[in-house]
Amino acid sequence: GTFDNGNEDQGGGGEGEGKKELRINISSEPPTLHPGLASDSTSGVVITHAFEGLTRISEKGEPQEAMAEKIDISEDKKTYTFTIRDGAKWSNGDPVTAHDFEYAWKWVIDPKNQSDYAGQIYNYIEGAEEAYNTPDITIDKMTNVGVRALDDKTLEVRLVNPTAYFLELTAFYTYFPVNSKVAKENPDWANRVDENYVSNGPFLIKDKSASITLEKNKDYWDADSVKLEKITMDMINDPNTEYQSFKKGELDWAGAPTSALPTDVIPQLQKEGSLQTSVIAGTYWYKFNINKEPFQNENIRKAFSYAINRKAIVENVTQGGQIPAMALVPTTMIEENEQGYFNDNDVEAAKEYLQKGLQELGLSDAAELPEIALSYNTSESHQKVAQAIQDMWRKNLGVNVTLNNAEWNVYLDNIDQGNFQIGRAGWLADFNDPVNFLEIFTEPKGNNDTGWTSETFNNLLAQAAVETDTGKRLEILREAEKLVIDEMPIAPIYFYTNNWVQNENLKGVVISPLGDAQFKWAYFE
Amino acid sequence: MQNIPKELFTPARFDENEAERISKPSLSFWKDVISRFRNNKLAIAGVVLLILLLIMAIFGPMMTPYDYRTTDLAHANEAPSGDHWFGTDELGRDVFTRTWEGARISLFIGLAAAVIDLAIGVLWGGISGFIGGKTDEVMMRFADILYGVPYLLLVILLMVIFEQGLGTMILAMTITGWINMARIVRGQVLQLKHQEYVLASQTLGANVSRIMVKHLIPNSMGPILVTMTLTIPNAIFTESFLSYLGLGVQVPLASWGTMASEGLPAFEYYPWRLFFPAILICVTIFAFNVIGDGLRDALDPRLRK
Amino acid sequence: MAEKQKLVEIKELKQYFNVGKPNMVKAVDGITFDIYKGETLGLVGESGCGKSTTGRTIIRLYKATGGEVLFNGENVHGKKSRDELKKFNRKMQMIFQDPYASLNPRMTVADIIAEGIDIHGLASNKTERMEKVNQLLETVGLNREHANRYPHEFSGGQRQRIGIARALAVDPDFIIADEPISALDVSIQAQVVNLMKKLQKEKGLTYLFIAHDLSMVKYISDRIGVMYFGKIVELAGAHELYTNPVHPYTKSLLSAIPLPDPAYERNRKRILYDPKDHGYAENEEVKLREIKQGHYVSCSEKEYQQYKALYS
Amino acid sequence: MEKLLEVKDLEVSFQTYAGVVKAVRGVNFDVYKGETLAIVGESGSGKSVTSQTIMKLIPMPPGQISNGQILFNGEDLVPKSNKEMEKIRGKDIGMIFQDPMTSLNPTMKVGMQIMEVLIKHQNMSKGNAKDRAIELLRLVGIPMPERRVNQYPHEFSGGMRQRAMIAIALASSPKLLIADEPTTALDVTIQAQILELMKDLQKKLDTSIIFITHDLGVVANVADRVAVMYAGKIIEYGTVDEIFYNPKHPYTWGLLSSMPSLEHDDEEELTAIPGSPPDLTNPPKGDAFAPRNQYAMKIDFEQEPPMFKVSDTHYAATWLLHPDAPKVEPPEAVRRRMKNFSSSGKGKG
Amino acid sequence: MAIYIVKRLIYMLFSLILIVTATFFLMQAAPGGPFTKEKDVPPEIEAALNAHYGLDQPLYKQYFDYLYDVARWDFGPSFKYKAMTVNEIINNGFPISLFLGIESILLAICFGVLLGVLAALYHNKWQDYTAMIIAVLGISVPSFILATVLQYVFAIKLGLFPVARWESFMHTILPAIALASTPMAFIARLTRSSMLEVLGNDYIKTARAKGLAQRTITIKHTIRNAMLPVVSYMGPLTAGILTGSFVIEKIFGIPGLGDEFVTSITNRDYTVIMGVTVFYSILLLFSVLLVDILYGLIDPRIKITSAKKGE
Ligand SMILES: Nc1ncnc2c1ncn2[C@@H]1O[C@H](COP(=O)(O)OP(=O)(O)OP(=O)(O)O)[C@@H](O)[C@H]1O
Ligand SMILES: Nc1ncnc2c1ncn2[C@@H]1O[C@H](COP(=O)(O)OP(=O)(O)OP(=O)(O)O)[C@@H](O)[C@H]1O
Ligand SMILES: [Mg+2]
Ligand SMILES: [Mg+2]
Repeated sequence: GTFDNGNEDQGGGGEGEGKKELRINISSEPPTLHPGLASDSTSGVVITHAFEGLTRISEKGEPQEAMAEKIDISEDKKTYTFTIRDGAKWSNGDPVTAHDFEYAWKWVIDPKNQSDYAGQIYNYIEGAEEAYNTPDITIDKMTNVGVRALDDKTLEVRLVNPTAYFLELTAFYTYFPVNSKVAKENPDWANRVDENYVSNGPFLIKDKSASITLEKNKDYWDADSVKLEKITMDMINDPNTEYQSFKKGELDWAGAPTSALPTDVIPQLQKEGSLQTSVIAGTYWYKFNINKEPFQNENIRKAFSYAINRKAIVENVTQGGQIPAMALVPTTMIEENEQGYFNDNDVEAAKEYLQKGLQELGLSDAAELPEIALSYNTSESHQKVAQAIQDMWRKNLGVNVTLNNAEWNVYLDNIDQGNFQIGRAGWLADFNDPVNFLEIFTEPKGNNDTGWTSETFNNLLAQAAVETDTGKRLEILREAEKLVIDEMPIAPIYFYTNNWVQNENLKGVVISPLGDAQFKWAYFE
Repeated sequence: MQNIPKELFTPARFDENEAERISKPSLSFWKDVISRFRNNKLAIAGVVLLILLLIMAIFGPMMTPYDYRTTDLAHANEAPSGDHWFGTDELGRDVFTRTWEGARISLFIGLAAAVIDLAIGVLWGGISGFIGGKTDEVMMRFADILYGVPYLLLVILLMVIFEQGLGTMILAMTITGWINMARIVRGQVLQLKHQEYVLASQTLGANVSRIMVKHLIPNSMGPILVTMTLTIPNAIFTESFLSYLGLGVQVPLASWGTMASEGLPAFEYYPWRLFFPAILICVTIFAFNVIGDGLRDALDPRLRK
Repeated sequence: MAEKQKLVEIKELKQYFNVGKPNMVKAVDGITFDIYKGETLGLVGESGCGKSTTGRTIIRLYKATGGEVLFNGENVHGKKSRDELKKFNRKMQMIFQDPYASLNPRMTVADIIAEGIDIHGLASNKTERMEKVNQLLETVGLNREHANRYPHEFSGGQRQRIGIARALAVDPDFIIADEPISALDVSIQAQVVNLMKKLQKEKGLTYLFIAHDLSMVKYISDRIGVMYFGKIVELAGAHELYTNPVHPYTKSLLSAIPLPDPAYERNRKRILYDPKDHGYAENEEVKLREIKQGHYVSCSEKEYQQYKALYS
Repeated sequence: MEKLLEVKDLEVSFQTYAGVVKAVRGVNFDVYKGETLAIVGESGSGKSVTSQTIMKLIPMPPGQISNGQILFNGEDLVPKSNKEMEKIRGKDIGMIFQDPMTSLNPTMKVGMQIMEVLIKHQNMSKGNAKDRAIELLRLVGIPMPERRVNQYPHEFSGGMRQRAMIAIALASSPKLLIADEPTTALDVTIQAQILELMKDLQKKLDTSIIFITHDLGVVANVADRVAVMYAGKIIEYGTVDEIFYNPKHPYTWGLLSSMPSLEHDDEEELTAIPGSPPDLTNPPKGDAFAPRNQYAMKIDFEQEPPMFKVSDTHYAATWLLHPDAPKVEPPEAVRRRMKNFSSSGKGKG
Repeated sequence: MAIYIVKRLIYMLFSLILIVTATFFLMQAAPGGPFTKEKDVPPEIEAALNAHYGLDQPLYKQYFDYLYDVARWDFGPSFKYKAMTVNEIINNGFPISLFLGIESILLAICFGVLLGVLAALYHNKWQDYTAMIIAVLGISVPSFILATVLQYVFAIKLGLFPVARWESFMHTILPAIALASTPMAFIARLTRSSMLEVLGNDYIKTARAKGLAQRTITIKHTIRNAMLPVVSYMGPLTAGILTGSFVIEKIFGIPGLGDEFVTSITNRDYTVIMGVTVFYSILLLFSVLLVDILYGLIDPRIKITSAKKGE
C-alpha cells in the first residue's frame, strides 16, 4: 500500500481527431526507469508502458495473459507455471525468455540491489525472504528461491501461501522481466536511455530530457492493438499549470493518476460535465493515538468519528465524487462497504458516546477534555478537510480541536514517534485485495501508529491467509474489518476516487481498480 | 524719500543679543519633521490609509454576523453580495470577516518582522561597519554563510525544535531576514563613521554603543526606512509560506498571505478570494512606501539648511 | 619662553596610512614640538600636508604609527584602561573644521553640548545639566533660548560656537582647533576668533590652531609651525615668522597670501617654492635646528650656517 | 565700455517646505567686456543663486525667476527654453564651481569631460577634441597633459582639479566666465596660482569674469569692480578701490574690519558682525541688515533704503547716505583704509 | 589586485567550508531521511540501504568523506533519482536556470533602471508616480501570483505565449517576466533614490553648465554613478536568480535547478541537497566578490584593495 501524501485525485475536453500522439503529464522526473528499482507511481507509469510482465491488467480490470501465453495453477494454488509467448521480443531483437524473469525477480530480492519493493516478491515467493536475509547472497546462489526457468519458455513459481491475487502481482512492475544478457554485461543499463536500455513493452522510450518520449514498439506481440504512435510525458509539477496546459490543448490529459486537478476547478468541471471520475482502491482516514489522552477511550473515539458529516465533506469540500467511508476497505474490494458499519453524521449517537466517554474518564463536560490537536501533513486538500471537520466537532460535540500541520517528513517523524493525538492518513492499495488494508493492524507498529492491537483480529487474519475458498475468506476478512470499526482506532472519512479531464476524442484508456492508467489501447477518435 | 520724518534718522537702540536671535520660529526636530511630513500629501494619504486599515483590522470582523472559522459548506464560493460583502471561500466562510481577521495577523507579522530585522540588522551592520577591519570581515562572512545555508532546511529544523506558533514563525522569518538590513546599515555606517560629529563624540570619550545610538542610527534612517518598506511585503508572504509548511499561524485563522495563496488557483472562477487580500496587501505596501518616502524626505538634513 | 611650562610634548610622531600596501601615505613623518601652557600654537601648511592628521593623532583619533605624545608629562598613547582614557579625554578636546559636518543634525544643541557632561557624568541631575548647558551657551555668546534648537537653524559661526561649547563642557586644558574658521565667511570668522581669544584669557586654555589662512593664524597664535609634506619645516614666534621667514617654503607661503588691499595686491610678487632647490645631497641630515632663540628651521648643516649668518 | 551683460531687477525664489525662500530680491548690475566683477557677501546672501540664474541653472522647480531680465549681448535669457540655453551654456558663458572636489564627474576621465564641450559646441571630431583638450590642460598649467587626459579626477590634486574645471569653462572661449568661489577650497599657494592663471587667460582672450567670493583678499587681487550682496540684494557696488578705500555701507564696513591685516595689532579684538543672516523666507521689514547694524536708525526698521549714488561708479543702499542722517564714524579699521585712500590718492573719487 | 583576489578566494574557501558544514549537520538533524517512505520501509531494508550509501557510518566520518568528495567535485549519486549523479542533475538543471536567470536579470535591470531613471528625472511628476505604482505592485505582488496571472492572461486568454514547458524562446518570456518583477521593482526604487542623489551632485550642474543636452547628461553622467547601490544588490540577487527560482520553475514546468533544490530538501535527498548547496554557495560567494570588483570598475575611486565600502 502507499500512503497518499496529499495529491488530490480528480478530472474532459479537447480536439485532435485521429491524432496518433498522446501528450500527458507525469509531474516529475521518474526516479528510476529500472522496473526492479521502481517504487513510485511516476516511474510506474513509464515502466508499465515500456515493459510488460507475465500478465497485464486488461480493459476489464482483470489480469490477462501478456508475456505469458499460458498459465497453469496447481491444485493447492501455490505453484504457478507460466509459458512464455512465442514472438515475445526485446527491443534489441532478443527473445524474451523465462530466464529473463527468473533473473529479474532474483535481482530484486538480492539485498545488494536495494530494491525498495523487494518485499513485493519475497513476501509471496517461497524461499525468497530467507534469501533476502542472507548476507553475501548472489543470484547464482538463490537455488532455494521458488522461481525457476524450466527452459527458455517455461517459468515455474512456488508461493508461500495460496495468493488469490498473484496474477495481479505479476502485472506489477516489480515482477517485470529484464533482458538478462544486457543487464549482466551492463549493470547500469537503466541509468540512461540509450542502446542498452532494452525493454519489451508496447512502447519504447526514445528520449528522456525535459520530457519523456515513448514511441510505438513495432515488434510488440500485440502491436495491432496499439493505436498510438507516440506518447509524450511532460514533467510539470504544478497542478494548476498542468490544467491550464490542458485547456490550451498542450496536453490530452490532466489529473489523476499521475497528477491532480486543482481542487477549486473540480466543481466547475463537474458542472461542465467534463470531469472524469473513477473509484479506486484507497481510503482516507483519521487515526487516533490510543496511547494519548483522551483517545484511549473507545467511546470518545467513536464520538469523534460519528460526529463527522462525511457526505458534506465529499460533496462540498473534496467534491471529486468520493464515497463517504463508514468502513475500512474500499468499495472496489467490498461493494457492501458503500453502506458501511455505522451511520454517517450520526450526531445523536456521537453525543451519547461522548457523554459515556466523559463519564468513564471522570469528566463532566467536553470542555474538561485535554487539549486536542489534529495533525496532518502540509497540503491544501488535507487542510480543507481538517478545517471542515474541526468545525463539525466544534458544532456537534462542542470540542475545540486545534490544527497542526507539518512538512511531510516532519509529519511522518511525529507520527512514528507517537507524537500525535489525531493524525491524517490515506492508504492506497498496491494490490486488489482487502488484506492489503487489514494487515496494517496486525501489530501496533509499522504502519499502524494507532497503538491498537487485538488478538481476535490477528487470529482472523491468520485464518484468512490459509483459506482457499474465496467466499469464506471474504467473510473472515469482513469480520476482522468490523472489529476494527467497532473499536474505532481510526475514523474512516472517504474512499478515494481518481478525477481527471481528458481530450474528448481520447478513447480506450484503461484505469485499473488500483487507479493506474494504461494507454496501450488508447486511440483518438 | 523726501518726506521721511526726521526723527526716524535717530539711532535705534542696538542690542547684541538681539542680533543673535534667529528669526525663524523655534521648531524642535520632530516638530519640524512632522510639519514637513504633513506637507507631503502623498505621505499623509499613506498614513490615512494605514489608519483605515488598522481600524478595519480591529472592527472589520465585528461588522458582520459571521466569524472567521464557522464553515457553511452549503454556501461555499459565493460571489460578493449583500450577505457576504467579499463573497465566501471554499468552506463557505465569509471572506470579509476573514480578510480583516487576516489583516491583524499580516499587519502584525509585517511590522514585527520589520522591527526585528531592523533591530538585528542595525546592530549587526552597525557594529560590523563601525569597528571595521577583522571584525567586519568576520561578521560579514557570517552573514554570507547564513545566506548560503538552505533556508528551507533551517525552517524545517526550527519546526522540529520549537512549538508551532507566532513566535516560532517570527524567529524563522528573522533568522535570515536581517541580513539585507545589516548590509545596508553597514554601508551607511562606513560612510558616516568618518563624519566629524562622530569623531567629536569619540574625542569626548563616547563608547561604541553611544555613538551607534546617538549618531549613526539616527543618521541612517533614510535607507533603513526604504529597506523596511521592502521587508514588510516579504514578511507577509513568507508568513504564508511558513504557515503552509506548518510553522506559523494555524488554519482556520487566516492571513492575507495564506488567503491570497489559497485563492490563487481558483482566481479564474472565484476571483474575489484572491482579489481582496491581494489588493489589501498592495494598498498596505503602497501606504508604507509613501510613508517611508515621506519620512525619508522629512528626515533628510539636506532639506533643512 | 624657556621658563614656560610644557603642556604637550610631541616627540618624533609618525602617522602612516595603509602601512604595508602600495598606496602607503606618510601623512605625518616624524614631527617634534612642544606646546606651552596657555599659548596658542598655529599650524599652517598646504592642503594635504598632514595638519589634520597631526591633530587627530595627538588626540588619539588615530593610533600613532610611531613616536609619542606627552601630556603633562604622561604618555597619552600608552594609556590602556577605560577610566584613564576618559580622564584624558576630558583634558584634551577638539574643534572641527566643518561646522556643518561636526554637529549631528538630529540632536538638539543642548544634547550636543551636554554630550561630554553625560559621558563623564559631570551633572548629577537634569537641572544641573541644563544649568551647565546654559552657562556654556552664554560663555560662547549664545543664549539659553537656543538650547532646544537644532543645528540646522544656526549660521555657520553660531554652529562653530556650539562646537566650542561642546569642547568646553568637559573643562579641558588643551584644545585642538582644526581649521575652525576655514569654512566660514570673513565676517563670521571674526566672531569665532574673538571668542576663542576671550576664552583663552578667561580659562587659561592652550590651543593648537590649525589653518591655512595665514593672516588669521598670525593674529591668534603666539607661535607658528609651518608644515610641508608631513614634516615641520619652520617653527617660530608669530611675529618673528612673519617678519623673518627663513625657510623658502615659508617665504613662498607668505607671499601667496592675498590681502584686502587692492593697491598692495597689484604689486604683490609671489615667491615660488620647489623642494629641489635645496639641492640636498643624499646623506645630508635635514632636521629642525634652532637658528635663533625660539626659531627653528628644517635645514641641512650647510643651510644652518647660512641662515644663522643671515638672521641672527 | 561695451556692456556684455545686464541684469535688471532680478528676483529668484524657491518653493520649500518651510515656505518661499526669496533668495534674490531685485538685483541690478552690469558686466562690461573684458572686466572682472567681483560679488562678495555673506554665506547665503544669494551670490550663487544670482550667478546660476544667469546660466539658468537653478533647479526649476523649486526655483523660479519671479521677475527681471538678464540681457546677454542685448538678448534676454529669461524667457529662453532649456534647449536654447544649451547653445549658450558652455559656449558663450562658462562657469567654474566652488568645489573642485565635487564638480567633476568622478567616473569620467578628465579629458573626456573637456572633450564633451568641444564636441557639443565646436562640432569637433573625437580626435581633434582630444588634441584640443590636451592643449587646454597645458594652457591651464597642468604638466604632462598627454597623460593626464586619461586620468580620473580623483587622481588629480585639488588645485589640478580646479584647473581642469577652468579648462572646461574655457574650452570654447566663452565671452563671459562665471567663477563661483573657485578658490575657497584651496590653500593659499594654489589659490594664488589659479588667480594668476585666470587673469592671464582673461588678458589673452578678453573675457569678462564674474568672480564670486567672500575672501576680500582675493577680491582685492582680481576685481575691477565689486558688488556687495546682503540678504538677496546688492547693497553696495563700485570700483575695487572705492569699495576697499571708501566703503559706505555698514555691512561693507563690517566685512572689511573683520579681517585682520598683517600689521594688525594682535591684542586688539577683531570687529565682528554680530548675529546671523536673516531668514529669507520671511525677510524683515526695512533694511535686512538693520538688526545686526550698530549704526541702525529707526528708519532702517521701517523702510528699505534706496540706492544712493556716491559717485558715477559707486552706489550704496543705506539710509546713512540720506542727507538727514546723522554723520557716523566708520569703525577704526575702515577709517584707516579711508586714510590710505585719500593719502595714496589711488581712488578716482 | 591579484593579492586581494587571492585573499578573498581564501576567505571564500573558509566560508564555503562553513556553509557545507552547517548544511551537512542541519540536514542530518532534520527529521526523516532519504529512505523515509510513505509506507514504512521494513527496518532490514532501511538498514541495508543506509549501509549501502554509507549512512551507517559515524557522522564525522560521513562528513569528512563528503568534504573529500566535494574537493574532487564529486557529489555522489542522488538518493532519489537512482539513475543520476548529483553532478548530472546540476549539469542538466543549471544551464536552464542560468538562461532563465540571465534573461530575467537583464529584464529587471533594463526596466528597473529605466523606471528609476524616469522617476528621478521627473521627480514628483506623473512619471514618478507611475513608476512608483509599478514598483509598489512589483514589490507587493509576489512572483508566484504574477506568474499565475500572466499565465492566465497571456497564455490562456490571449494565447500569445505557451502555458508552460521549456522548449523555445517564447516559452521563456512569461517566466522571465514573473521572475524579474520584484527585483525590477526594487532596482527601480534603488535607482530612483540614488539617481536623485546623483542629480543633486555638483558635477551634474557642471555638465549642464557645459550646455550638454539632458539626454547626454542622463546617459553619460548620471546612470553610471547611480548604479553602485544597484550593483551591491545584484550580488546575492544574481546568485539567487541564476540558481533558479523554485516557484517559477514549478509553475512553468521548467526543469531547472531551483525546483531540484527544493524538492531535494523535501525528499531529504542528502547528496543533492549538499551538491546544490555547494554549487549555489560558490555562485553566491563569487557574485559577492564580483560585485566588489565591479565597484572598482564602475567607480574608479573605489580601490577594492583598500577597505571595501558599502557592500
Ligand atoms: N584615513 C586616511 N587614510 C589614508 N590616507 C589618509 C587618511 N587621512 C588622511 N590621509 C592622507 O594623509 C595626508 C594628510 O592629510 P591631512 O588631512 O592631515 O591633511 P591637511 O593638512 O589637514 O589638509 P587640509 O588642509 O586639506 O585639511 C593626505 O595625503 C591624505 O590623503
Ligand atoms: N535649491 C534651493 N532650494 C531652496 N533654497 C535655496 C536653493 N538654493 C539656494 N537656496 C537659498 O537661497 C539663498 C541664497 O543661497 P546662495 O547659495 O546663493 O548663497 P551664497 O551667497 O552663494 O552663499 P555661499 O557663500 O555659502 O555659497 C540661501 O538662503 C539658500 O538657502
Ligand atoms: Mg585638514
Ligand atoms: Mg555660493
